[in-house]
Amino acid sequence: MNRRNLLSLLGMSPVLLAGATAEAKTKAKKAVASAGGAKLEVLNPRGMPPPITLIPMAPRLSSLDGKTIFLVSDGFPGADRFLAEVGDWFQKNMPSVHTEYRLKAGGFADDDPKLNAEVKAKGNAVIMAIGH
Amino acid sequence: MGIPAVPMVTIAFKDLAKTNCAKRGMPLQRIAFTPHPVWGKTDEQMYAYLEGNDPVSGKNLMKEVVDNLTRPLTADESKTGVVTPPVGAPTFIDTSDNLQQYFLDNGMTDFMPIILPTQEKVDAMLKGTSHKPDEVVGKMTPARGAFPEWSYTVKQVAVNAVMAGATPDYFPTILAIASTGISALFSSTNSLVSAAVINGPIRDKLQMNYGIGAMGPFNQPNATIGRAWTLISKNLDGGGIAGETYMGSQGSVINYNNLIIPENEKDSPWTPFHVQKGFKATDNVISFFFGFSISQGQGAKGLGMRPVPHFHEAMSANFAPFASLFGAMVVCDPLVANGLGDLGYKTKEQLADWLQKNTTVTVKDVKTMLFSGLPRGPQAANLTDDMVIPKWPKTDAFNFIVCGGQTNPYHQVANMSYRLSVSIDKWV
Amino acid sequence: MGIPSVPVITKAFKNLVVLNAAKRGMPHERITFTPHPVWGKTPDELRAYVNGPDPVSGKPMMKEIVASLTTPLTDDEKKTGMVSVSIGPPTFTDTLDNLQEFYMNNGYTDFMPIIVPTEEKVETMLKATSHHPDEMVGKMAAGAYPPWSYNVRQVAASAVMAGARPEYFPIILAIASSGIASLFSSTNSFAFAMVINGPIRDKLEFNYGIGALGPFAQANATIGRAWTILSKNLGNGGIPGDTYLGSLGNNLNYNNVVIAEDEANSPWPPFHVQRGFKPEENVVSIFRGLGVVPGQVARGSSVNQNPEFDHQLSDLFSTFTGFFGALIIADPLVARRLKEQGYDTKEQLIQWLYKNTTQTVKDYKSRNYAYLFDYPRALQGVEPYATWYKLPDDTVIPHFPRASDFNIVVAGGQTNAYPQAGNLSYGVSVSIDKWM
Amino acid sequence: MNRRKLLSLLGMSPVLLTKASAKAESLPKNAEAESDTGSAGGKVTAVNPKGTPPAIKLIPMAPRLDSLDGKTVYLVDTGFHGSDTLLEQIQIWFKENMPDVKTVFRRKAGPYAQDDPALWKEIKEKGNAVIMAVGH
Repeated sequence: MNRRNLLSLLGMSPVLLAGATAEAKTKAKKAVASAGGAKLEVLNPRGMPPPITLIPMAPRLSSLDGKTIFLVSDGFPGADRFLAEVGDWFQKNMPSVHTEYRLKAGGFADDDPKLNAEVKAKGNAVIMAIGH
Repeated sequence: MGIPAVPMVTIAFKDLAKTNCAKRGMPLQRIAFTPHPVWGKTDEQMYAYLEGNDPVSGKNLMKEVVDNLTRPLTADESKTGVVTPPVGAPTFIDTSDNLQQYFLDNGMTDFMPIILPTQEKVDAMLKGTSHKPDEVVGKMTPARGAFPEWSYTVKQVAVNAVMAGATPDYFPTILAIASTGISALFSSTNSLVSAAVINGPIRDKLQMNYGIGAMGPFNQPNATIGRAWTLISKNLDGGGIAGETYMGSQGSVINYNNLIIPENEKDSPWTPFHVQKGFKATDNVISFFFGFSISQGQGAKGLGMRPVPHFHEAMSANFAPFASLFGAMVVCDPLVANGLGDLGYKTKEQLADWLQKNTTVTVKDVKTMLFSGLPRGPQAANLTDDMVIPKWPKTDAFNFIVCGGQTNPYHQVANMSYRLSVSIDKWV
Repeated sequence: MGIPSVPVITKAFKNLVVLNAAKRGMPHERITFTPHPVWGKTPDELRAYVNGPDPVSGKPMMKEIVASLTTPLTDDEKKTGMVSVSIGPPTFTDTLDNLQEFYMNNGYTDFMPIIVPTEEKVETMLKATSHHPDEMVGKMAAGAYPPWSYNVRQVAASAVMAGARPEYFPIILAIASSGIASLFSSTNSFAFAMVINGPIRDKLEFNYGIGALGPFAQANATIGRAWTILSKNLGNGGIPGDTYLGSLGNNLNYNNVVIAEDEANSPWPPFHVQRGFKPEENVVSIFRGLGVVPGQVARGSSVNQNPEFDHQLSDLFSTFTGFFGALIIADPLVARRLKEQGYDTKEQLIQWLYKNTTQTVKDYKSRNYAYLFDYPRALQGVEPYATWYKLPDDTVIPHFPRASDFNIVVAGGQTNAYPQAGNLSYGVSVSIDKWM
Repeated sequence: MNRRKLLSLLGMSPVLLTKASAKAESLPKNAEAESDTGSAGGKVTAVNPKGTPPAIKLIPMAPRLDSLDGKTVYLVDTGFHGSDTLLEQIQIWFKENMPDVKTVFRRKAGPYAQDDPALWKEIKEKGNAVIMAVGH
C-alpha cells in the first residue's frame, strides 16, 4: 500500500495534511443505493480520534563528517546486533563519523527522557532500529 | 528533540510505521526500511542488508540513511498546525443489504453479519442505562503509548452493542468494558487474547451460561457481549486494522468473541472472584485478564491418577510451557473445585500457595524462554544454571474461576494476567 | 441381545441418555441413575451411592435395578414400528427483526446476528454451485447418534445465515460433505480446524497474513462460522445437555480455526500436495482435537540466542495429549528459519519431533486419556499401547504414538518469528473443486 | 426436565410414539407475526435451515426375568473413570443382599463407543441379565 492510500485509510488526505487545516472533511461516501428493499438510516459506530499536532522535522545536518550518531535500540530481539553492524558500516565507509550504541530503557512504546537528554547533549543525529 | 533522526524499520512494519508517524504528527517522516527479520540472522546476513537496497524505495540503504540525515527539509516537512482525522458521516442511508456490505467493506465489523444500528435500535439500547447518550465513557488505544487514544460516548458504545446483537439489558456490562479502555485487539506481534470474568446476580438476570459449554456458542449474552468487545475495539479506537493497528503475526480465533467467563458461584466451594477483589457478593462486577491464550487441561499428566485425580498436579504440569511474563488463570469446572476441596484445598489461596511452590523451572531453562524472567535484586548474583526456582515469584500470579456444567472434572489453563475489576452496577 | 439389561448412568447425563435411547428406538428404556460424579470418589462414597436412592426417581437404587430386570414389559415397551422426527415447516414468514429472533430462539444460530435466509438469498447462494439443490450432500452426527442427512439447498441456508458470499459456497459444501460436525458431543470441549489450500485462497481473498487466525477477513470468518451453524442445523449438534456435553465449552467453536496456508512464502510443499493433490487443486483438510496454543512462550528462543523452533515446539508438546496429534502452524519466518537449520522437508522436522518428544511410562500412565482411550485398546492388543502398558515405569517412550501424528502448515504475517501449535489430529482432505 | 418434555424437544410427541405412526407432526409453529415495530418493515419468507433427521425404528425391550434368583448378572464397565469401583460396590451389594445372584465383572474392550462383540457373545451364552455403568 502506498503512503497516500494509507493516509486516506486513516482519514488524512494528503491535501488535508498539506493545508494543515483543523477542519475535518466528511470523507466517507454515502453507500450507493441499489435494487431491492427499503432504505434505512443507520449510525456511524466510530469513536472520536484526538486531533493531531503536526511536528516539524528537526533540521538536517549539512554533512555527517566528524559528527556523533547515536544508534538506539528499541529492545526487540536482534536490534542490538543489527545496530552493531550499522556501527561497523560507518567505521568502514565513513570513518570520521563517531557512533554510540544505546538501548532505550523501558517498554518499546515508552519514552526514555534520560537517553533523550544525553543524545541532545552529546549527539548530532540518531538512527533508531525498530522491528526484529 | 531537535536533532535529526532516522528510524530504520524492518519492512514487516512498513504500514504501521508510516501511519503511526502520521498519527503522531509527522506524516512525511523519512524512514529507511530493512528486510525482515533481523532476529535469527547472522552478522554477515545483517551486514548484507546494509550494503543492499531499502526494499521500499529501492535505494542503497545506508546511502539513504545518510541522505535522510543531511538532505535539507522541504516546506511540507517543516509544517506545523493541527489536524483532526475525520471518521465519516454521522449516519449512512441505504438498503439493509447494501449497508451490511458497506459496514463490512469499511472495516467497521468483524466480517460477520451485524444488526444494523438504526436510530430506533440505538435508542432502545440507550434505555438500558441511566447514563446520558453524550457522556464520555472512556479512552481506548490499540496499544498504550504506541497509538493515540480515542474517546467515545455512551451513544457510540450503544451503536456497537446493537451491531454485535446485544439486547439493552446487556448494555451496562458492555459500557463497563468500554469504560476500562482495554482493547480486545491489542497491537503486538504476539497474538494476544483477552478474557472477562463476570460475577454477581446479573449472571442469572441475563441468563448467562456458566454451565455446559460455558465458553462456547450456546448463549446470547456470552456470545454478543464478547463480540461487542471486539467491535468497540475496532470502532472506538481505530484498532484491529491488520498491518497498521493490529500486528499479531498469526492472530487468534479467540479475538472473535473473547473469553467470557461468568463464574458458577452457586456450585463453587470457594469465594467468588469479585469478593476476593473486595466487592460485595451482591455487586455485579466484570474482571479483566490478558495474555497468551487458553488451553484444555485434560491432556496433562496427573489427571488420570487412580482412584482420585490429582488436579493440582495436572494444573502445575499444564503450566510447563507458560511464560512468567503473564500469570496463570485456571478455569475449574465445579467438579474440579469440589474435588480439590476434598483433597484439602479449602480456599483458592491454599491452592495458589501449593502451585506457586511446586511449579518450578531451572535457571537454564528460563534463559531460553523469551517471555520469562529471572529473579532480580540481591539474589540475582547467586543464580546458577542448574538451580530450580519457582516459575512465578508470588502467589498473586495465580487466579481461579469456577465455571462449567459438571459433565466432567476438567479444567482449562490460561497464560493470562489479571488486570482490573470494574463495577457493572455503575453503568446500569 | 435379547437379554434384559439396565444402564446405570450418572445424573449429569440424564437428558443425553433419555434422548439418545429414544433416538435409537427405545423411548421407554429403563434407566437407573446414580449421583454424579463417580470419578474421584472413594469406594465408601460409592457404596453410599449404591445403598442410596436413584436421584431422579427417588427409589432405592438397587431395588430399582432388580425391578427393571424383572418387572414384565408394558405394551409400550414392546412396541415396534417406525417414527419420523419433525423439523417443522419448510419456510417461515415474518418481519426480518422477528425472524432474526425466531431463528435464535429455535437454536438455529450461534446466538449472533445472521443474514436471514430468504428464498432469494438462498437462490443466489445455490447459483454458485453446479450441483442440484436436491442433491444429497452427506450425513452428519455430532457424536454417537443416528446421523442426519441434508441436501445442497439445506447447506445453502446455513451458508447464507453465516454471512458467506456465494463464491464461498463450494468450500462450505465440501466441509458439509465430510460429515464432520464442528460441535462434538463429548464432555471434552473439542475444537476443530480446517486448512485451505490451492488458488482459491487468493481468489476468495483469504487472509493468511497478519492476524491469519483472527477476525480480519470475510472468507475466514464466515466459512469458519458456517461450519458451526451447519453442524447445529444439519447434524443436530450443539444442543447443550443433549448433543453437546463439553463441560467448560470452547471459544474456538464460534468460528473454528480456519488456516489458509501461505503457500507462496513457505519453503516446503503445501499441505494438500503432501496428501496427494495437485498444487492447482483446491482442497480443504479437516483437523480435530483440543485447541491451539502460541509457541513463543516455550523453551528454545531467548532474546540473546537464535531461536531453536524445533526444541521450542517439542517443549510445547509436553502438555498435549498423545491421543490427538500436533498440528504446527508455522509463520513463514519460522518455516524459513527451520529450513536454514537443515530441515529441508516437513518430513525431516516431523521425524526429529517424533524422536525427541518423549515421556516416561509413569507420566504416560498418569494421563487421563491414556486410561480412557489407550488402556482399552491395550486390552485388545492394539500397538503401541499394549507394549507401553507392559514397560517399566521409568522407560522413556515417544509422546505421540506415530510420526504421522504430526502435521505442519505455514501461515502468518511475518511480523514475528512465532509458531502456534494445535493439539489436533488430521481427519480428512476434501476437494473443493468437486463442489464448484 | 421430564421425559415427555425431552421427547417433544426431539420432535417426538408421546402421542406419536404410542401410535407408532410414521407421519410427522409439524411441531414448531411458524414464527408469529407480532407487532410490526421492526425497522425492517414488511414481512419476508425465510427457509428452514434444518437437515433431515433419520426415521427412528422402535426396538422392543428384551423380555424381563421373573426373578434374579440363581441367575448370572454381568456387570459391564464401559471404561469411564470410577465405573469399575461403582460396579464393585454393586457386586458387594448383591453378595450381601441377594446372595443367590451370581455376578461377573467385565471391562468392555475398545473405546467406549465401540462394540465388543466377543463380550456380547459371552454374555448371551452365559448371562441372564446385564448392568452397564456409563458416566463418570
